Parts: sequence; C-alpha cells; structure tokens
Amino acid sequence: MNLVPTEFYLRILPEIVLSVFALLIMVIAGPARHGSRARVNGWLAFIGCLIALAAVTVQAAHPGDAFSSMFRVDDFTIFLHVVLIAATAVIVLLAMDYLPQQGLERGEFYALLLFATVGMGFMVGSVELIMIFIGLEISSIATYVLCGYRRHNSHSTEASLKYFLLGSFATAFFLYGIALLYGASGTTNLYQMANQGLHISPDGISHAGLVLAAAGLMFIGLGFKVSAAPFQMWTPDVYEGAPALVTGFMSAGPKAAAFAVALRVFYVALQDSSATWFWMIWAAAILSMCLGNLGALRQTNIKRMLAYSSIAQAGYVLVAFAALGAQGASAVLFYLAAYVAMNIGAFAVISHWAHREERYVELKDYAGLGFRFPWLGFCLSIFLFSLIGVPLTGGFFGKLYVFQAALHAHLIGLTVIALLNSALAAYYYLRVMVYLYMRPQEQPIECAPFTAPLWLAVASCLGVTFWLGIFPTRALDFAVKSAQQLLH
Amino acid sequence: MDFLNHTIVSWTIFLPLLGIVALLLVRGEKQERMTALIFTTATFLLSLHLPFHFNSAEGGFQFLQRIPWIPAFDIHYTVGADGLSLWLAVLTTFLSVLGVLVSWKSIKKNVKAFFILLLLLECGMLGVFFSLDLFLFYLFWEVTLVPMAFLIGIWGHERRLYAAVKFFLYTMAGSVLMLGCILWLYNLSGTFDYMTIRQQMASGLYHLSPGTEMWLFLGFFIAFAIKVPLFPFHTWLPDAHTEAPTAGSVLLAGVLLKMGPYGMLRFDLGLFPNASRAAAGWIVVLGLIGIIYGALVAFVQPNMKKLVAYSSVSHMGFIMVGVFTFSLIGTQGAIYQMLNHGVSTGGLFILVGMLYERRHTFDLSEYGGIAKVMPIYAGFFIWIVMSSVGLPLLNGFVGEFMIMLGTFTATVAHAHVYGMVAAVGVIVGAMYLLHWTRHTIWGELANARNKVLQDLDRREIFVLTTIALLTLFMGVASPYFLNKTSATTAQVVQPFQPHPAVQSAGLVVRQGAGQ
Amino acid sequence: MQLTLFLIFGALAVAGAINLLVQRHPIYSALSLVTVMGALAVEYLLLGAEFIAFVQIIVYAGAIMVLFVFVIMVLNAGEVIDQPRSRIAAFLGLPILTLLAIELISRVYGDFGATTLTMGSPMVQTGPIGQSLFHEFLLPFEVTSVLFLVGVLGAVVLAARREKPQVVAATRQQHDQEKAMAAAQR
Amino acid sequence: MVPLSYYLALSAILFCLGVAGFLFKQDIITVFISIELMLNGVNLAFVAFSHALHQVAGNVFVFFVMVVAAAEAAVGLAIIIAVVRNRNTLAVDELSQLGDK
Amino acid sequence: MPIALHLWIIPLLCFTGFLVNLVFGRRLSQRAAGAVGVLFPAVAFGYALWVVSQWSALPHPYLENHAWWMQTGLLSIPFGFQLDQLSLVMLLIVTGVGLLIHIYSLGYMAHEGGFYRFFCLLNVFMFFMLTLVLANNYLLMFIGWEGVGFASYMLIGFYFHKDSASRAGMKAFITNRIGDFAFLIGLFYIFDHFHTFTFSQLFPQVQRMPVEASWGGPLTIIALLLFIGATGKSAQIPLYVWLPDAMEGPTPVSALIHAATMVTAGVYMVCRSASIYDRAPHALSVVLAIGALTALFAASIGLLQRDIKKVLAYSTVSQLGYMFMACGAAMYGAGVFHLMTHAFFKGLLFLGAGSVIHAMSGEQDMWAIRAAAPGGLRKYAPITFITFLIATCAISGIPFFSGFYSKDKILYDTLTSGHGSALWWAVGTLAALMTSFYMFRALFVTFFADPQAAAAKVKAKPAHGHDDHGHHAPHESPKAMTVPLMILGFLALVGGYIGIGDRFEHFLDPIFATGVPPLPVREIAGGEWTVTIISVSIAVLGLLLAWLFYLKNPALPEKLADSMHGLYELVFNKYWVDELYGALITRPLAAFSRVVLWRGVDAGLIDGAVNGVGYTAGAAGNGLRRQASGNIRSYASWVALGAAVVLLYMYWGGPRV
Repeated sequence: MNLVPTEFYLRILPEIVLSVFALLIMVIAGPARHGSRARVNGWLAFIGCLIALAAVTVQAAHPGDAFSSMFRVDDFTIFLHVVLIAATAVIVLLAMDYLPQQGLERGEFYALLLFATVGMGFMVGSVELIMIFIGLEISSIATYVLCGYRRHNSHSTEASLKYFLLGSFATAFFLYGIALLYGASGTTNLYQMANQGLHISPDGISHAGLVLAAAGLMFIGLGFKVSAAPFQMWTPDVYEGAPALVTGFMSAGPKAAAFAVALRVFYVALQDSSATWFWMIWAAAILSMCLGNLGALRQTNIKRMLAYSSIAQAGYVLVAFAALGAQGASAVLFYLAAYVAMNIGAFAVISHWAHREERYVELKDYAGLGFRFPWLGFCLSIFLFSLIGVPLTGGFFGKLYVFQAALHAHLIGLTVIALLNSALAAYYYLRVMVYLYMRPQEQPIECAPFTAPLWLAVASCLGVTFWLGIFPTRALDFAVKSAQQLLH
Repeated sequence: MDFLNHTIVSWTIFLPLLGIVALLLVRGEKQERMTALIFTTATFLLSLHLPFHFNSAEGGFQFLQRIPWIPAFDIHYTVGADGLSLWLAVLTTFLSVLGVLVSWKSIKKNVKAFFILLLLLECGMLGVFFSLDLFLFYLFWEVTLVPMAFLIGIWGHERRLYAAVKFFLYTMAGSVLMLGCILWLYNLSGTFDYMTIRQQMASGLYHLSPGTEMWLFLGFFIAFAIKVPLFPFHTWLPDAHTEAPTAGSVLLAGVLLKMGPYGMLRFDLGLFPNASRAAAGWIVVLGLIGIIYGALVAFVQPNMKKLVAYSSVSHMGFIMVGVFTFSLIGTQGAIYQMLNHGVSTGGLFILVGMLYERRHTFDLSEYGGIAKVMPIYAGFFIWIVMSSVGLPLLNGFVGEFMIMLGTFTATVAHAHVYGMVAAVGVIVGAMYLLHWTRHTIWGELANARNKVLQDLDRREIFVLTTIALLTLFMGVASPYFLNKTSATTAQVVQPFQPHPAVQSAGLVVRQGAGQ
Repeated sequence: MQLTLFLIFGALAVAGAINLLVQRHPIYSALSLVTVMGALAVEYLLLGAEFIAFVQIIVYAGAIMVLFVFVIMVLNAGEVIDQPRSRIAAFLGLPILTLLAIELISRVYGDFGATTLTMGSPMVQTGPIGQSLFHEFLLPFEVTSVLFLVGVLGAVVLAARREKPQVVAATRQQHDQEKAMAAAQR
Repeated sequence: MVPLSYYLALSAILFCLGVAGFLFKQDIITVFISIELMLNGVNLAFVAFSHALHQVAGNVFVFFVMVVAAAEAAVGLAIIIAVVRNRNTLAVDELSQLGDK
Repeated sequence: MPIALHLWIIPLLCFTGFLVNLVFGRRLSQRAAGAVGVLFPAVAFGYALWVVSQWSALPHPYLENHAWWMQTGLLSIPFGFQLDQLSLVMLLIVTGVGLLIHIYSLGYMAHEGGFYRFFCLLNVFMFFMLTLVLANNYLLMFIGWEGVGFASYMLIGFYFHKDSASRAGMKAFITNRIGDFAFLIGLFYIFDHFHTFTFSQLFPQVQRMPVEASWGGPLTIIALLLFIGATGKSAQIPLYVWLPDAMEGPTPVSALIHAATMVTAGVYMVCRSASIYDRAPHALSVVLAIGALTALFAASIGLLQRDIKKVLAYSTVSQLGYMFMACGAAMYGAGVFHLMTHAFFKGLLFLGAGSVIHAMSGEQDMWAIRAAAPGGLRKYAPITFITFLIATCAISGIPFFSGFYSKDKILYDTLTSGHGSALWWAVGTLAALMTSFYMFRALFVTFFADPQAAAAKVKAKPAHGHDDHGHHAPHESPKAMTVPLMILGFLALVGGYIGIGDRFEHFLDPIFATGVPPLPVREIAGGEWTVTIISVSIAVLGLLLAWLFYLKNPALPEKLADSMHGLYELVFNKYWVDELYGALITRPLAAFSRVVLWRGVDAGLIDGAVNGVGYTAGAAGNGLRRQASGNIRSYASWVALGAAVVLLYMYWGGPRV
C-alpha cells in the first residue's frame, strides 16, 4: 500500500488549514467563551481564513487530481475557493461586530463557519458525487446549526428547523439522483461519466432515460440549495428567521458552492443531455426571476425582501447557466463572485443596523438612516445599486456578462424576460433607498459604534464590488479560464 | 494645446467629479455652494473650448480620446465630440451652472448631498453625450438616472417618492431593453465601439434581416422614446417635473430629455437606417399627436409645473417629427430645438421655481396679478414665455420653423400633412402659454398673500438675464450654432436621401441668396 | 426462493413504511422504521451486501433509531391532534405523490426491466470494502470526521444548556437599558 | 433470480412513502423519520446497483450515507429539541410564525 | 454699390429705445423715459427722411444683406432689407404716424401707470413694424409680422390688472396665430416650390409662371394661405374678432397699432405678393369677396356700437375690407393709397377719441360723454372737435378730404376692374353709406349736446373707464396731444391730393408690374364721374341720416329699433359671432382637453396603464406571498410538485437523447 503523495494534501491544503483552525477554536472556545477574550476566536478564524487563502496559492501551484481522482485542482476550483474563503473571511470579520452586539459571542460560531467553508471547499473541488454529497452535507449541517444559532429565539429555531427538514428532504432527492446516475453509468466520477458518455452503461444498454431522471432529481437538490424556483419556498422564511449575518452567509457561500456543483454535474457529466435539461434550467430561470422579484415587491422586512431578491438573483445565474458552454460557465462564475460581494455587503450593513435581538429589520426602521449615518447609508446604497445592476458596480458587469452570454446562445426570449425582471427588481431595491434618504425617520435609532472589523469587512465588499464593476478584466479572465478548464 | 485637444472631453466630463471630491472636503453650507458654483462654472468654461476649436467642416468625431478599458469585451474608454454632441454638452454645462444658482437658497437641507448629486448628474449627462463606446454610453446613461431620482426623491415636493420611483422604474424599463440590444450588437460585432459598429452596419456585414433590425431599432428606440418622452410614454414626466426641485426640473427638461433625441440620432438613425425608415411614419404620427396633445393637456392644467411639463411633451414632439422626417433642414432644426428647449423650458422652470420659493404652491389659481408686485419678474416671464411660444428673433422660432419647413419639404410620404399638423402646434402652443401668463402675472392681484411678494434679487436677475440674452442670441445667430452641426447632420441624414443628386444639392449652401 | 424472500421482505418493508404513515404516535412511527430497516437488511443480504446489512442493523436501526426514540422520550412527544393546516398538502399532496411514484417507479422499472440479478454472484466481502475505504475512498472517509465534528458541535450549540446565569442577567440588564433609552427618546 | 428492476421499484416505493410521510405527517419527529425512510429507499437502490455492476463502490456509498444520516440525526434532533424548548410543540403546522401572512 | 443706406439702423434705433427703457426705465424719471421713448422713433423718422432724400440716387429696389439669420442646406435666410416704392411709403407712414403718436402718448399717458413700460412696448412695436416693411424676404417679414403681434398683445394687455384686457390680449395673439399658421404653411409651399424666401429671387421665378386657371395650382394655394394669414393680422372675416376687443389697450395704441399700421400689414403683405396674386385669379376673387363682405359686415356692426372706440374699431375692420377689395380687384395701388389715407384719418380719429376720453376722465360711452358734457363737448375741446370732424369727413368720403379720393378710387376700381364686379361695388357702396352714418353718429353724439338735454338721462350702462383717471370736468387736452392731432388733421385733409390723377398709383406701378397683362377694363356709362357722384351722395346721405337720428329727432332710433327688434338685437350683439366661436370652438376645446384628453386619456388610459402594470405586479406579488404561508408541509408539497413536474418533463417531455 502506497503512501498518499504529499501533493494530494497540498491540493486540499485550504480545507486542511480551515479544519485545523476550526479545531483550534473549538479547543479554546471553552476558556475564551465570554468577554473580551472571546474576540480571540474571531481573529483566530480570520487569520485561519487568510492562511487558507494563502494555501489556495499553494493549491494553485499544484494543479491536478487527488485522492483517486476525487478531488481536482483546476482554475475552477481555485476561483471558487477564493470566492468562498474570502466570503467566509468577511463574514468572520462581521461576526466580530455582530455577535457581541447580539450577545451571542461564542467560539463555536466561528468553528461552524470554518467547517461550513471546508464543506463548500470540498463541494467545489470534488469531481466525484459521493464526495460532493459529503461536502454538501458538511456545509448544510453547519448552516442548519448557524440558522438556529440564536437558540432562544423562536424565529431562529423555526428557521433552522425549516431549513433542516426541507433541506434534508431535498438532499434525499439529490442522493436519489446520485444513485440513479451511478446505476446508469457505473461510476460516480463526473469526468469519467463525461468520458465514457452516459448513453452506454457498462452493461451495454443505454440508460438515457435514467440519466435524465437523475439529472432532474439532482437539480431538485441543487435547485433547493441555490433557492431556484420552484424549490425556493423555504428561502424567505429561513432568511428572515436566521440571524442576519448567517442569512448573509447563506445567501452567498452555500449558494455559490451549489452552483459550482451544478456546473460540474450538468456541464461536465451531463453535457450530452444538455439539450433536454436546458429547458428545465430555462424554465427554472424564468420562474425564479419572476417569483423572486414579484414576491419581493411588497415586503416590509428587509431580510425577507433580500431573500426574495436572492431567489431572483439565482434566476439570473440560471440564465447564464442556460447559455451553456464556456461562456455560460464563466458568466455564472463571474456573476457569483459579484453577487457574493454585494450581497454580503448588504447584509453587513443590515446585520449591524439590526441591533440586539434584531429589532430593526423592518424597512421603516431605515427611514432617515442615509443622512444620519451617511457612510452606512452610502455603503448600503452602493450594494443595492449593485443588486439592481447600475453600472460601475460588480452587479452590473455580472448582469451584462450574463445577458451577453445568453444572447450569444440566442436565448432572446429568456434575455428579454431577464432584462425586464431586472427593471422590475429596481423597484424594491429602490424602496429601501427611498426609506434611507427620502423618508423622515419616525424614531431616533442610535447606531452601535462602528468597529474596525466591520469597517474592514464593508470596505472590502465595497472594494470588490467596485473592482468587479470598473476593472473586471482580471476577474473576468480568471472566470473564463476556469470555465474553460471546467469543460476540458 | 494639442494635449488639451486630446483630453479636453475627459476633463469636461470628470471635472464635476473633482468637484464632488472638493465638496466632500469643505465644511459649511456657504462654502459648499461656492464650491459647487466654482466647479460647474469651471466646467462650463472648459466646455467652451470645444466650440472654439471645433472644425465645422468635419462631420466625424473630434477631440477623440481612446483608452483600452476591458479588453475581454473590447471595451474602450472612447470619448469625442461631433456636431450632435457639441452643443448639447455646452448646454449641459451651462444649465448646470444655473442649476447651482437657482438652488442657492431654495435648498436648505442636506446641501452638500444635493450638490454632490448635481455634479454627479452633470458628469453623467456629459458622459452620455461624449461616449463613443456603447458600454460607456450605457454606463453614463444609467449614471444620470440615479442622481436625478434622488434629487426628486429627497428634495422634491409632496408626492416626491411616487415621482422618483416612477421616474426611475420607467426609465429603467426602457434602458434595460437598450442594454439587451447593445449586447446583441456586441455579439454581432465583437466590440462596443460605436464607430466600428456603425461602419460595419453600414457595410452590411451582418446581413441582418429586416425583422431583426427592427427589433434592435425598437430596443434602442423605446429607451430613448421614454426619455424624450414621446407620446404615449410621457406620463412619468409630469410627475417627475412637478415633484422635482427647480434645479432638477431644469436639468431634467433641459438636458435629460435631450438624451432621447440625441440617442435616436446617434444610434437609431446611425445604426439602423432601414428600420428607422420603416418605423418613421408611426413615430412621426406619435410625435404629431404629442405636439397637439401635450399642448391641449397643458392648456387645462391647474398646476404650473405640470403645465410646463406637458409643454415639454409638445415641444419634444416637434423634435421627434424633425428627426424622423430625415431632412437636413428638419434635423438641423431638431438639433437646434433641443438647445432651444433646454434654454427656454429651463427658464420656464426657473420662473416657476422662483414663484414657488415665495409662495410654496404651484396652483395656478393661487396666482394672478403678479406683475403688479414683481414687475421685473413679469418682464422675464414674458420674455421667456415668448421664447417658448416661438416668437421670431427669440430662439424657439428658429428651431420650430426649421423643423416644420424641413418636415413639409421632406422626401418622406405625407410630408405636407406632417408639416401642416406640426404647424397647428404653433397655435396651441400659444394657447397654453398665454393662458398661463394671463392667470399668473396678469389679472387682478386678488390673493392677499401675493401682495407682499418680493421682486427678484440680484442673483435671480442674473440667472434670468443670462437665459434671456441667450434666447435672443440664439434667436438671431443660429448659423453660429448650426454651422458647426451641419456636417454631422448631413452625415446622419445622408442614408435617407432618395437621390444622390438631391442630397448633394441639399448640402450646397446657397451663397447668393438675396445678393 | 430468492424472489420469494425478496417479496416477503419487500412487502414487510412496505408494510412498515405504510404503518409509519398510519401511526399517529411518533414512537410507533419510529418503531415502524426499525421494521423497515430490518426488512431492508435482509434485502441487502439477498443482494450479497453482508457488511451493509449488518451496519444497517447495528448503526442505523441500533444507534440512530435509538437516538430517535430517546429524543421522543425526552420530549415526551405524543400524538399531534392538530387540524392539518397545509391546504396544498391536503389537496395536492396525493396527486403529486402519485405522479411522483408513477414517474419514479416506471422509470427505474422500465430501464432495468431486462436486467436480472443472480444470487450466484459473489457476496461482497467486508475486506474489499475496508480496502476501498482506505484507498479509493480515503478522502471521503477522512472528511466524514469533519462531518461528525460538525454534527457534534451543532448538537452542542443547539441543545446544550450551559449559559451562565450571571451572563444572562447582564444581557437582560443591557437589553432593558436599551429599551428604556428608546422609550425615553420617544 | 430477482430482476434488478424489482429492487429498484421497491426502493422507489420506499422513497415515495418517505415523501408521503413528509407531506402528511403532523409531528416533526415523524417528518424527520420519513426523511430517514427516503434515505433507506435510496440505499437500497445503491446496493442493488452495486450488485448489478459487480462493484464495491455502491456498498461504500451506503456506508457514507449512513454516516451522513447519523450526523444529520444528531443535529436534527438537537434542532428539534431547541424548537420544542422555544415553542413547546411538536406539531409541524404550528411552526409557521415565519411566512407572509 | 454707390450708396449704403444701412437700413438696418432704422429698426434698430427703435430697438435701442426699447432696450434702454427696458433696462433703465424703472430708474428713469417719467420725463426721461418719455424722452427716450420719443427720441429714438424721432431719429428713425429723421433717418427715413434722409433715406427719402437719397431716393433718386438709389437703385430700385435697393437691397442690402447683412448676417445670415438661418442657414442650413438649401435654407438660407439673411437679415436683408429692401427699399422700393412700397416699402418707402410704408416706412414713412410707420415712422411718421408712429412718431406723432409717440408724442401724443407723452401727454395721454402722463397720468397712467407704467409710463416707461408703455414706451418700451411702443418702441418695440416700431422695431417690428419697420422690420416687417423693410424686410427683403418673407421670413424676415414674418419676424415683424409676429413681433407686431406680440407688441400688440402686450399693449392690449397694458392694463393687465383688468381681466378683460389680458383676455383681449390673449385673444388677439391667438387669433393672429391662427392666421400665422396659414401664413407659415404658405411659406412652406413657397419654399417647397421655389427654395427661397427672398423677394428678389422669388418673384422672378414666380413671374415666369403662367396665370393659374384652377383652384389647385400652387400659386393659388400659396396666395390663399397667405391671405388667411392676412385676415388674421388685418382683422378680416373670419378672424376679425380680436380687433374690437383690442380696444382694451390705451387709445394711442389703438391709433398706432390697431388703426394706422399693424393691421395694415396684411394689406402690405398681399400687395408685396402681387406677383403671386396676379397669377391666382381665384385667390383674388376670394380676397375681393372677403374684403367686401368684411367692409359691409363690420360697418353694420359699427352702426349700433355705443362705445366710441368700438365704433372706430369696427370702422377699422370695415376700412381694411376696402383695402382688400382693392387688392382683390388687382388694383394694389389703390389699396396702398387707402392704407395711407386711412392711417392719417383713422389715426386721427383714434387720437381724437383718446383726447375725448382723456377729457372725460376715461369715459368711453358716447351717450355718457354726451350726458357728462352739458352743451356738447365741442365747447370744451374745440381742437379735438375740429380735427375729429375733419377725420370723420375723410372717412365718410366727403369730397376734398383724403378718404374721399382713396375710397372713391377703390369703389371705381372694383366696378371697372376685370377682377371686380358690380355686386361687390354695390356692397362697398352700401358699406360706405353705413360708414358715413355711423361716423357722423359718433360725431354728433360725442360732441353735440342732446336736443332733449334737460331730460337726458344716461341710458347707457356705466362704462368701463381707466382706473387711473381722476374725475374732472371736461377739458381740452394738453399740447402734446393736440399738436399731433393738428398735424394729422392736416394730413387727413390734404393727404388725398397726392392721389389725384393716379399719381400715387403710378409711383407704385413698378412694384405691381408683375408681368401679367391687366384684364380689360369694364366700361361704364359716364365713366368715373358716375361712381363719384354716387359715392358723394351716399356719404351725404349718411350724414343726413345721422343728423336726423341723433340731432334732429333723437327718438327715432329707438322707434326704429323697436320696430325691427330681431335685427337690432342681432346687429347690436355683433351677430353673436364671439358667442358662436366660444360655443363651437373655444369651450368645447377646453372641455375636450380637460375631460377627454387629460382626465380620460392621460390620467386614465395611459397613466392608468402604467400604474396598472405596477399594480398588477404588486397584486401578483401579494398573490405569491399568500403561498408563502410558513407551513413546512406546504413548502415540501411545492418541492414535491416541482420534482414531479421536472421528472414528468424528463420522462415525457424531454427530447429523446
């Protein structure tokens, strides 16, 4: 029996680093649970993320497969690792502001965050279904727990339970899909499926129908995770009930990771049957955009509104998804990167403004905020503008890329619907700004002091949002390269 | 000088942004106002460089600057000016100065934010006119949207929220379709560069089917038509105008609306001549409806600002007719009318704003006999109203006349009918404006609260004098403006002329006239 | 013979599953699931999956289900006598389910109608499974440790009672202060 | 000689019964149990395929699924306990504080 | 080019006056403002006289071009001026009469508010009027055309605090605009056919064209459209309605703008376009008919007016009708001749009326004046009376007064010209009878004591007067007013003599030699004398009737009115034309705009659709929200439903791979 080659471990180094730091936090979480020392956990987690990011460069220096071709380091993996770990780093920073404010500061939060990131890392890096499933479960379970982190709050626990039950329900479908795909192809390795072609199974019989059924089942699971319609029903409730910061995390990390999995599964393994599943994606894209945007129109709770918004955003990503080819994949990746930055940014402001027990998450609580706290208002506005898709922001360039890819694939109807949806969506984002700047405040709400981690986090989100909007070239090239590697 | 010629456009666009930075640094409302004034004035003076160094004989773009930006999409930062954009840009910088001046006292809360948005708006508007890259164009197009919506929403009047949101959404709905078309063009050509695309479109490289071309045309057109606004896309305008602060109304009417016809001339006519020709009939009819309809509805408005807003619908209808009958004279007239409308209607809104500052109502029935207490105001009022009515020797007439004449003598079908219907606008235009005059400054000074109104102060007199003199100058010296645009206009209308002979004859300026 | 066994235990599994549905008390449902699991273990044996069959009994039915039962006891869960409030589940549930079942069954049945499995094929030995776990499936095997860690951590975070009283008091105090402040400002 | 399709059909039936349990059962724990039933159905399919393909992998998958199920059970029951502590009910339909009313 | 006249200086002088008063007027004293206001037109008049002195040395026509006003493609319009016989006459009339009226206003307006504003506007009027008559192309003429309309609008509304005044101003402007609309379209046709607006380029082209026999010929269309423009400016049927209302303005304004100069612009324009009209006989017949009908129609209304200015206003409309009759008979010279004499005597009449009103502290009702001036006003204001008498004689066509020559010429031409006919001559003569009657009626009532003075009561409704006048006893007006009266009186007396022997018309002949051979003259028995005798007897008859009705037997008119009650009401109420326009056009238009267009189409249909989209979206959103009930099993059902649909598609719907 051979020793496992060192490169294998280098290829999963970020995950290892994160796990180690998570363990470290678990170990010291006991002694440093409360008071100022609790902050140590946060910084530890943040440092862990930074080191993990550094480890990504190590990972990048060793492209190739690892562990019986279960894990693959290519640009696609790297791209998503960067996005996901950076997102976690920002969330960690925010948590250092948010948790003390909420009286929730405990080290386990950071550990769970890091573990969730480990799971997501495996999701995006694995090219084998079982591994993907385990990664998915790690991140899901960690997220379930994070949702219920405010465990004395009935909303938080209800959200946690809803997410857990429905999530497991959807995961079961996903797993069933894996089983059928395994039965049809005799393998669970995605690239092997792509190589052998799914039409011919080892027994020499074509199982195209089974493959399609498996594709559908897997889409149910993944669609649930990315909150694509018609599997989006849980999103508003869970987003509303979960602690705001966790909502921010959920809307970004797991969603991006699930999309990455979907890319690997559908673009690589199931590419032969794309003519069929294309229409499924197409319909889901339209449904997600319309249901998300329409649902958001009349919301009064900003978290809930952003939940619907995130459904719609998933719809835009699905538009790019439907474009197929390297262009579609890179548009998905780019949009995800932009989306993660702007959405976490928005939730950063929201979670800071929420105050203890999240008292201020209704739109009316935002009245007059823009002028009383100009920088806070400005940041939130920029993130919302990015979500609308106003030029110079990452959201705009992401949308531009998405629509361009869709048009390139001659998806004219889909693009037009998406364009109209993005105009419709402007309404509810703008509504927030109406409250921020145009309505007089009803009650003077004080703002907790802005801590350094908060500023750092918001500034980096802002920076990335603008960077992707104004100088997207590097990110764009990276996304294109990743997409190309994904498909080869 | 050479360096300046190559970068002047960028300086003009981005000087307001520098102003924003400066605004962020200064403290105190007075200093903020001064800073805004200094930067808008500097931008105005800088923009005057353009007409002075513009080569009138050259129809293409001048002061070009081109910097690679996003190579993956072949996006460049390409800016430049031609006859179409030249004066519109100067109009923008000019009205921005006035915008600051009229906001001097009327804006009392959040002064800094107000001027920041105003400068941002100026930057956006200039960018729209100067961009020669479709991506850049769309970018600036949207950039104008945001500050305007905020200007309305924050500093507006009673129903400002509704108006701001409506303005934003309506415009957004149009512009997203334009974005789709821009991307389509990109997919065809692999570039966002306007000049390249135009050249390739003209050479028939893409083999577009008429249907496709029409869809592309419409995608651009609807965005622009909403901006114009062309009947029946106009209903956001009365709301937006009524609720906007004076400076907002001035810039909205003066510049933002012009982005519509500008876009049509630049993109619809420039890129899709066949579709333009095919759709022209309908558009002209809508424009004609707008002329008369806007005037009639303005006639019965009880709210002064709505009245002026509907007058814009009417005036912009003229421009639409001028643009879509494809005659050299009519198009030149349309370009001129854009400038005229900017100055005159801007002036009208300033007039309304000055009354509002004193009485805090737009209700026409609250006024009457103002001339008694505000004679100077009344003088300017009459002057600017007359410019809007189209009194010869003031600016309005030249544009309207050229449009009507160009339309009447155009080579399109039913040109005579178009011209005659447009001329009806001359009658109805006088109707509502004089009606307004009669009920505002004339009549008995019945309302006791009007008896104590103060006449204009020096600042206000300065603002209105500037406008009045400009209306006079533009009324008598149109060749000064139009000679610089004619070469470009000739290029724009060139594909629409039926016979080469007619078109070349149209370009020959008859020097011997009257000698 | 195999077919008979398959049918008997298959029927048992289905019956257990239906009983799970029919029973109103969660404890009976849990026990029904244990029945299903046992029946399935036999089916695994029929399929030659010796290792899985025993793991099914020991870990699944033994450990996991015990956990369920334990929780049911702890929570003192009884019958839920609530009127069902989900209209869509009530009206659309059955049609949806029928549709889903027909689709799934006909799909899997149709695709492999021709394939028969012979009992003659060798039993999957535990050895090769172990080997592949530490060889081919080394990574997932290692990663499941993280999974468990998360599970443990999660359970601790959510279910453990451990807040120190004075901290809670302090938190409450702070909360009250904030409320008072807000009230004063109002 | 049992056709593969029989096993697969059984697995599909169990899966669907699991779904039915989720849709129709009224208390949280049974709903959770129904999920376990669905997983069991899937496991059967894995084993059957593994057998048909003469592979070990399928069996290993089932092993991993069980591991996952165990972790899920731990967390899930913890969540249920937390919920019950807050709400003092196990009725699924009671848990709809969140949602657009 | 031997001589440069710099004609542009003439209008610009007036414009300078305007600017000076506009900018500094408020700060100037009344005296200084008046001085500025008079000085510039005076210099302009002087300049005009200098131009006359250069006349023999000038080429005819004298042309000068300056900057371009518009220039793009084929369209090039210069700021160019033209001096020929026609514009010379107009120049002298405008500057001369204009100057006199400016001087008169110094006195008249001395006690009115807004003194500088008045001169400001009067100057700007002069500027536009001079531009109109000196322009060498139609479009520059249009500047003046519209500009005088603007000045008229402002001056009619001079007493802006009176609602009637501002309403009248608006009415004038908009009615004019209706005419301008047609004028503009006429211009478009001109440009469409000839690609120029410049007279010196246009008319040679026109003169190469044949006389048109059909109604649809381009020249006929152009001529008709231009004529509609003229009916607006010169207050002909159907657009005359604004002129009577225009009397709301100060009386000097009525004299200058609404009698002497502006309203004749239409006549001037038609004469200027003689080349076109000569080739459009159908258009000529329309001009003739409209002119004759207007003359009669307005005169008939004038018969029963009680307000002295209204009488004069309808008289003006009527006299303008005569001028158009002349034009319609293709005898443009006669039209211009009458234009000139009319400027004298009608200017004089208005100034006289102004003087009366001034004397009576703003009273305009003739019967009220008569009542307020016991023993007859002529005793109090002899100069006014005498000059008014001269003017009345002139307008009535009493021999040896100026109006006699010009009106007689027109009637004769109408009868004899190939374009005219006996019918229109008869109509004109009837109108002349009426003119004579109502003018002498005005004279008698205003200046002579009521024979039943002892019993006299003011039957009239209280007249609307000028607020700013105090109430004083009747008095003669100051020198500033009487001197212009006397000068104009002199002109009204002798102004006709230059027309004896058609000298005036021959002077203008070069302008009206359009290359169309004149139609054969219709011979009549007795020649010109027949017509003259009839005219004179008609004029005397009118005089006698007026004497009979208003001096000899004042009870007679009432009896007559009672006996023809219906007709009396009809005429007294000006044939209900204003009411008819109001009921048919103005009010329906406003109501339509408000109810249908604004409330219905705009707010209801279009904005309703826009808001409807928003509302629908919101409602859809609400509908969706209802699905988000928060129930886990519902959500699971949706997932299951989604799963079922996806699988169904994958099973049945998907393309077979």
